[in-house]
Amino acid sequence: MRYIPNSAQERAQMLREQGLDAIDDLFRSIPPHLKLAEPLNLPPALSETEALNYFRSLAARNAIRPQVLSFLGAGAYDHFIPTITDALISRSEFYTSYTPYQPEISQGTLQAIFEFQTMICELTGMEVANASLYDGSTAMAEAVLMAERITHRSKVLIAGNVHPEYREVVETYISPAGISAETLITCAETGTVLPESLSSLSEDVAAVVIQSPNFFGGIEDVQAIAEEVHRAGALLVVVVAEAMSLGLLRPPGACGADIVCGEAQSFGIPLSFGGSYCGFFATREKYQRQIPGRLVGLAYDGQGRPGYVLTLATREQHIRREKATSNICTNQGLYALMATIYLATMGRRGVREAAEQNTQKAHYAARQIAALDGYRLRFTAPFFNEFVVSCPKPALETLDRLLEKKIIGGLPLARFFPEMKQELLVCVTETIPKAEIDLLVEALREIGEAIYS
Amino acid sequence: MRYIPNSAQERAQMLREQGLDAIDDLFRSIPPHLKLAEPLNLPPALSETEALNYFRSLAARNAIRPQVLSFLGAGAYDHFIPTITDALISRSEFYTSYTPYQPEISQGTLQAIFEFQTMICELTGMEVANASLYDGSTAMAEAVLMAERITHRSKVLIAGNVHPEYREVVETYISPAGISAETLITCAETGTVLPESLSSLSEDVAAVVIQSPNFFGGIEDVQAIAEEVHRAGALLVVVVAEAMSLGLLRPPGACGADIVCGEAQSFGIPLSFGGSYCGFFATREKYQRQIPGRLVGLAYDGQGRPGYVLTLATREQHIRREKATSNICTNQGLYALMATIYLATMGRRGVREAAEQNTQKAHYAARQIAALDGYRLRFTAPFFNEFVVSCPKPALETLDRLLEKKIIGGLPLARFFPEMKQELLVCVTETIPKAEIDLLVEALREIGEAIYS
Amino acid sequence: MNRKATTHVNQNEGLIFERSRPGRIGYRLPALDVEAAPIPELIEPSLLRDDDLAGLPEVSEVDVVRHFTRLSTWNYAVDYGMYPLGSCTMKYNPKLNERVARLEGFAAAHPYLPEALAQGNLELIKELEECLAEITGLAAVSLQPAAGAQGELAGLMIIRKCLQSRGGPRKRVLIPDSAHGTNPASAAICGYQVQTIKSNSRGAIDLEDLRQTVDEEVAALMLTNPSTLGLFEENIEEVCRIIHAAGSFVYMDGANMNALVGVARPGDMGVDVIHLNLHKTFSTPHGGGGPGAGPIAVTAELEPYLPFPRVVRETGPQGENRLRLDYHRPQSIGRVRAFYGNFSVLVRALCYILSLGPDGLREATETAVLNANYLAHHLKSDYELAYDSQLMHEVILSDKRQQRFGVHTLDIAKRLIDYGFHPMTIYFPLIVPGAMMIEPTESEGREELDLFIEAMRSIAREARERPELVKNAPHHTRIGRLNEAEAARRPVLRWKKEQKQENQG
Amino acid sequence: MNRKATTHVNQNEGLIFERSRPGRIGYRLPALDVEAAPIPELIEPSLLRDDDLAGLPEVSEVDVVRHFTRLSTWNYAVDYGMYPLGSCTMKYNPKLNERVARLEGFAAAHPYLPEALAQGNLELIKELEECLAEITGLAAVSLQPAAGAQGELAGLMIIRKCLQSRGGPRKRVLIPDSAHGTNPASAAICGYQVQTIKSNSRGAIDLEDLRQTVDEEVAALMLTNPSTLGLFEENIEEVCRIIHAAGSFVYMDGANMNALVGVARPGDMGVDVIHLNLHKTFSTPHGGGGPGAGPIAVTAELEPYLPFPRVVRETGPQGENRLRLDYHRPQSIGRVRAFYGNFSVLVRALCYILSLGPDGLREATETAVLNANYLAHHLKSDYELAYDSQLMHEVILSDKRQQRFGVHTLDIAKRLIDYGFHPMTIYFPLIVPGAMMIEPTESEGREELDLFIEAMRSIAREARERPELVKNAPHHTRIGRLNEAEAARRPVLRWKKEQKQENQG
Ligand SMILES: Cc1ncc(COP(=O)(O)O)c(C=O)c1O
Ligand SMILES: Cc1ncc(COP(=O)(O)O)c(C=O)c1O
Repeated sequence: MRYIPNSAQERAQMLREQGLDAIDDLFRSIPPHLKLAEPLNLPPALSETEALNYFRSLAARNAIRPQVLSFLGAGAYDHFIPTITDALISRSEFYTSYTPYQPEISQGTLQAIFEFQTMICELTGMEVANASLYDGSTAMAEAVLMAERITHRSKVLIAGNVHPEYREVVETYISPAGISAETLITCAETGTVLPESLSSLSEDVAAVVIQSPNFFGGIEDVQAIAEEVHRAGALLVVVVAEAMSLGLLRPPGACGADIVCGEAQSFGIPLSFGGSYCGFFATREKYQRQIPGRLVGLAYDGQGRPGYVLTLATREQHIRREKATSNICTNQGLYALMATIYLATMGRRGVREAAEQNTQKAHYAARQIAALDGYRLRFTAPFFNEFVVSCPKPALETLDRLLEKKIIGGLPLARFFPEMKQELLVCVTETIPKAEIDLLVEALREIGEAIYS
Repeated sequence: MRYIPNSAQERAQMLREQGLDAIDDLFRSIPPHLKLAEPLNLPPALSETEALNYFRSLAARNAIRPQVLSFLGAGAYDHFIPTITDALISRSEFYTSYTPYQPEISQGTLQAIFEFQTMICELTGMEVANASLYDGSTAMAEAVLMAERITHRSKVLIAGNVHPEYREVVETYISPAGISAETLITCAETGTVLPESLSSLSEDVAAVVIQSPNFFGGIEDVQAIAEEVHRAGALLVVVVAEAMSLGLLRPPGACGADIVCGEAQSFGIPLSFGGSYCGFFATREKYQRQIPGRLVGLAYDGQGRPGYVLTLATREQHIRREKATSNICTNQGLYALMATIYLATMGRRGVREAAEQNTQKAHYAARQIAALDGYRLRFTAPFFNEFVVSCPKPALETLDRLLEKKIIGGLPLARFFPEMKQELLVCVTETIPKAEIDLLVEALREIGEAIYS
Repeated sequence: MNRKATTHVNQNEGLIFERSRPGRIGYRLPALDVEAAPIPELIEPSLLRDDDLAGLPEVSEVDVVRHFTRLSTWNYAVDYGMYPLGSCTMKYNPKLNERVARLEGFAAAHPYLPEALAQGNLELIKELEECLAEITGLAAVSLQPAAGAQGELAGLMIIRKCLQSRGGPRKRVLIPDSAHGTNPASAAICGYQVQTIKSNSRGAIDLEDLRQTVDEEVAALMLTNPSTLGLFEENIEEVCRIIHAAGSFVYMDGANMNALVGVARPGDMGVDVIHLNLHKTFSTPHGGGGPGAGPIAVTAELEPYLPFPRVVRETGPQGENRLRLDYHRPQSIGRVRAFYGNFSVLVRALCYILSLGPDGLREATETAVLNANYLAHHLKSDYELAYDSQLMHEVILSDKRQQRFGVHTLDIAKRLIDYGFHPMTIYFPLIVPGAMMIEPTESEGREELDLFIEAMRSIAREARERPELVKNAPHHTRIGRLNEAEAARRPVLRWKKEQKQENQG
Repeated sequence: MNRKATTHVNQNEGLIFERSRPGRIGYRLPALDVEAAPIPELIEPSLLRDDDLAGLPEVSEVDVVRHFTRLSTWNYAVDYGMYPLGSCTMKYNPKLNERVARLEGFAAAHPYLPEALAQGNLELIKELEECLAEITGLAAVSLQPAAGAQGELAGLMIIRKCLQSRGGPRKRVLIPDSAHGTNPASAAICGYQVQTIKSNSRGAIDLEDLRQTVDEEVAALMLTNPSTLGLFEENIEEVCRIIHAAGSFVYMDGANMNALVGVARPGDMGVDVIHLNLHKTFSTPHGGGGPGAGPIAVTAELEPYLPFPRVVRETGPQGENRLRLDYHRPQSIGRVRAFYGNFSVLVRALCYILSLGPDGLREATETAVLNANYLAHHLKSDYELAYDSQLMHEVILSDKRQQRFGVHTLDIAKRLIDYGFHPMTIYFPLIVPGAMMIEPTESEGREELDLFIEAMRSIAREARERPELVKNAPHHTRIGRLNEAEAARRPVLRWKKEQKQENQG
């Protein structure tokens, strides 16, 4: 096999040197009857050409642009990705190396993570950030667990407009830990959390978890919410599923959030059907020893030369075992690097410009759609690049009609909110030209008119 | 502009330091009226996304598999290319470096070229090979010029079955040099050079140039030809346009060739519409100081550590100027590296297996086609992976009909040989599955029958 | 300098923030093509950031390329040479997998594509599940877990959920003292007390001891097989019998499956749940710390508890085969992450499995085990073997013989760097004092193994003759040993404008 | 070690042939799917090779990846830092160009595709020709030449052919003593005697001298502008007038066009033929020695002589715009290579031009010239400036002041390596003794330029204070200065089984 250097001859020779005659002698500690009598029942090996053709045929069975136009968002966003991102993460030194346990020959990875931590702090307005977590949903779960460790309280309040899949993940994580989650009802009109609704928080609440922009695209009044939450001695966890919004919106850290976590996919990471992505996690310095996951810090060698190392390891499973702040080990290193490269390339002005284009295009689309007979914006809160449209026809039907025109109009909210039969979650990023927005609007108009005519 | 680090501010600052106030001051040596008054009349700058989309749209206007099946060869061959080839030449250290003038920081490139030279020697059966030339056609031209330098004779005989475009290039190169080229008539039946035809070579012939496999795919009897040529004191130049054949055929060097040159495109280099490719050039050690182009040799440093350097530079233009063996400077370095990686990856067994598959598939196709009513093989000589088919209908018409079935049936020879109206040059490489060959055969049958019915 | 490596000039590079200069630009977006309204009219100013993102750098594309290319040259990599981290299975990452994972149809597919428009991805997921079920000998597989540790957590939750349905989740999880830290950590998150069980002198589970310890409060035994000592648990069947007899489950940490694939199957041994590390056994790149993927395979009994959604095959109205996502899984533990897993990793793993086929997979396993035994055979004369039993895919040595010269495992590891190798895993497993855990994998050819042996022997000699040389290693890297203790005492976890990271020498 | 660079561990690696082991395999082809006949029945055995290709290596894919990855780490690269080779224009090679050139539609297109099925490629060629015509201010462009030198040859052949049609090819070509070696070499191949003309004290062409030299046997003047001295030929118009008056032509070597693009056009100056180096001015990678591309641009008068085939626009039967290849060019010099040129290079160059646009191209030129002047400004205090005139894109220094310490240009160049830079071009142009030709290009930011200045100054100091340090440089590379003289005396140009390249120390 071409991935195995030693030839059959060499292997035989190496066996002989050890005084063995058959490979099987090496497996003598496995009870004979447990050994496979015949080969695994898998397809025979494919040549490189055959494998490539097979995967091409699979890939061809997924619809992507230009075959379809898509207005899907809802936690996974189609943003511009600079070509250099892939060129740089394709350096063997980055993608074929392990977690940087040996700093003297891992400074490339370590320094890049240190830069990632810094950028996340800058974007979120927090003081410390870790090296990454699996994704936005698990980052939120880790935030809840950390809040419990800090407050020793066992209840969390999660806004009803947080990404439904994120909430499902938290449910899974906390149930064994004996933490209970309650849903914080949001305003039917604005679609956002009303600070007032938090005025009488009970004393056993460890944390209130909100998402901004929320699942419906609406921007929360984090500042006001933070005040209420802190009054009750609870922590405020702000989740950011669309990190691009940080380029434009007031950083949660500046609004009083105690933990800001979320998904960095928007920063140069391909959609790839939902993964791999990159969870980020930031908090206050005073909580740094409670942070889950890897942390990289500055260090010096004997001659006073600066370098970087994995640090505060006493939080981690390999040292603390069952007392660790988390069980995470392998995280999303290479994807944190992608995000770092993206943020460096776009930089101060690029992230801002991209964020503004998202807002402008989404609002243009919203204006056009809202102007159509029978369509309206479901919520009134200000939004970033996503908004909910109430359609004259059931959303599913509307989407089917759009699909006939090779347009994926958005996400039918009934999927998560059965009562929202008519509602469609529409996302417009900077990658969608005006012409495509106009196609969507025109198609919706036709579908709408079909009813009244 | 993102490719220019210094910002406008920095540039202004740097100007000031030099006591200048305007960029224009730097161009004061250009007469004012020669300076462009307004910007170049070119399209405004494209963003990365726009550029990518534009080139995608251009690329989409070329027909490649799977849109069409192709049996084109004739000097450019579709062979399997291992994925690692592109991964490795994409290392910045290889593709963003210059010709290795400074050996201490260019050993990677130098050692790879040394390996390339060795592999070319092994494949051709020669003693020395250079670091590459532009392509097969210019390699052939350089061979003719070298033969003239060595023999001081001014006539070359070029077989009529050498790639027509190669012959055109030689004509261009030699006319100013006062070398005259004559065409060596080949056998109408075998399509090859008859050794007898060389029995009475005149004394003023510097070299006889043959191609094997020749343009019609036929394999020449190099050995017998070499004897005749040497008897007249001329040199034998053997051109190899389909280098894959070297995996199976007797190396020209072992048959007495004095210069073996050709095109290495078959070794891992994409078709890319005819370039960039990689010319190779090999000869006898006694002629090494007459070789055109770069040569890499072994050297040692003060501590006796081995390394590689560009050597025998006294042959080259930068030292010898008008007396140089060639004017070549930049050659095809990265593509020689591609070929080296390909040959290392396929190795002894892979090159052999690929070459055999070409022969087997081409002969299978030839058998099937020859068995069809009205079709026959034009020439009787043994062939490698290309052969000439005489069609019952004019080749151009046949090709048009095939194209309706999304098949590019081969090259119409009338393009270069007006008398060969019915002839089609068909190439079958290892990349063509049996099913596709059968499609071609079936389509030809239908077209053929259409006549008789 | 030595046969494996020497030193060469290497570029310095500061932090990207230090490269930043006002006005530099690294990108170009298409011009905005819709009529723009002033942002404050779209979103209240109070909700907008007012720091102008000053904290992000301003650099050109050239700056970014130079910066990260230079950084990369400071790393060691599998593509450089042997990377013998024990238990990490640092095998070759095929370039074909990288190419395939980048196909637009995969990379640009949105997770919420209508199922009919994502059949290729669903097929890929289902096919990989089926391959892994066959490889592990278990009934069903979920690809959702993002890494091994999350696989452990999901697996334990499944056990917990099942036990609950039988009356109660129980209290304890048994974990051998040789286990990886994620095992106890995962058990704790899953709400279990961890009871450590001692390995016997042969590094195996003591059956008697196990019988004593197991009771009806034990939810599961978490077993790594082969263990982190590189040993196959010879009594695996009896162990499973004992555990099952008590109504509890056997969870197998499959991080070391590179020693078993194609040779033996955990399912056949009695294991109930196992996680696999695709970024180990199945060649997907470690990426300097992820992403990985930690699929779990379970018995038929536990299948209903797997995370949702599940990809299921069905026949459509026209009798065509198609796949869909099944969200209606009443007994499921729920989700462990959003969407369907680290899909881009899954693509690579399937490409690996299909490229090797049954024979290739077995050949890889056999060669990995052969290479490890080859190392043990040639190193035991100079280093203390932790256990002199039949080894599988890795060998554990200790610094016992070197200690008397004041040379410790850490020193030996650092000195290996000067010899052009990445060090082995050190001080793990915890039960072996000064452990050096070496896993060559099948990706190492004989010469590389011989160079490693030569280096280790040479270091053993140096330890005797020039201990200081070893204790102060590495000597050939761009920086020396970093003071990690100090770094943890006063952590600096981010760059700040004020504080320039200056040479303190 | 110094601000720019230090040393770091670096892998050794022998020749690929030394890695070879019988039985190792690095590839897998699909199984042969046609009925196979014994090869000797298809081709006479006498025509088949009988050495079983023993000379090619047998290695695994892992071996190949490790081998070439290690080799790569021994190279310096533009992506590492400043690469100040004068006259080589080592600018940043945009990754976008690399990506675009790899699009299947380009990479997999056969050169003999029916024209109707290759419209994208023909359009690309035509569009690049039009861009370059606009940039040079000339009437027509051919993209066929594979590199600058071939452009020179093609250009001279065109002049020769045109002169022939006017009665005779003439005998001599005038070439300034500062010209690149390819100029005289190309002229010689084109059948001309080379007459060298002296540059005057200001590095320019002496008009009087030129008037004397020009006669009706002079076919052309080959002029590099800006010259290899980095100076713009101020009397360019008068020079052209003198040449034209004698009925001969002005050939311009456009290798230094990075100093003019968007600022001034050779066509407007009176130039008749020019070649461009796309691998210099237009950012296509040098690839460690190619491929390049050397398009030529000519006046309307010379257009008929351009190499064939020509891509021409036409309107099809349905009035649609389309392109075709025109082979019927009776006056053409013929072909200079097979097919249509280094197409994969052309794709990159067009992507570069379209990405920069008119403003970006001018900005690049201005910045390149600014950077060169910035270097000259800061280096002239320590090094002798060859000419103190207004510089364009590069600066030429000499070792005049260092010689008295026994330190020469070669030593300074080698010492630069220790400082983390690739050396400049040395000992060229020939008319400047101990020339150091430095071209920073627009791709260098100010800090990198400052580091270079710092390094050069530090070397000047070392030359005075510790000359031996400089004379024995480099000290920080994996090997020291190699004995090139000895290598040329007994050339070893290939590996042989017998001869292992052993350390001779
Ligand atoms: C034995 C063992 N178990 C579990 C893990 C955890 O796997 P992951 O890092 O993918 O979370 C590892 C990896 O380090 C391991 O070696
Ligand atoms: C001034 C000058 N002319 C001509 C050439 C030759 O160009 P090429 O190397 O592309 O053949 C060069 C390149 O080195 C050059 O610098």
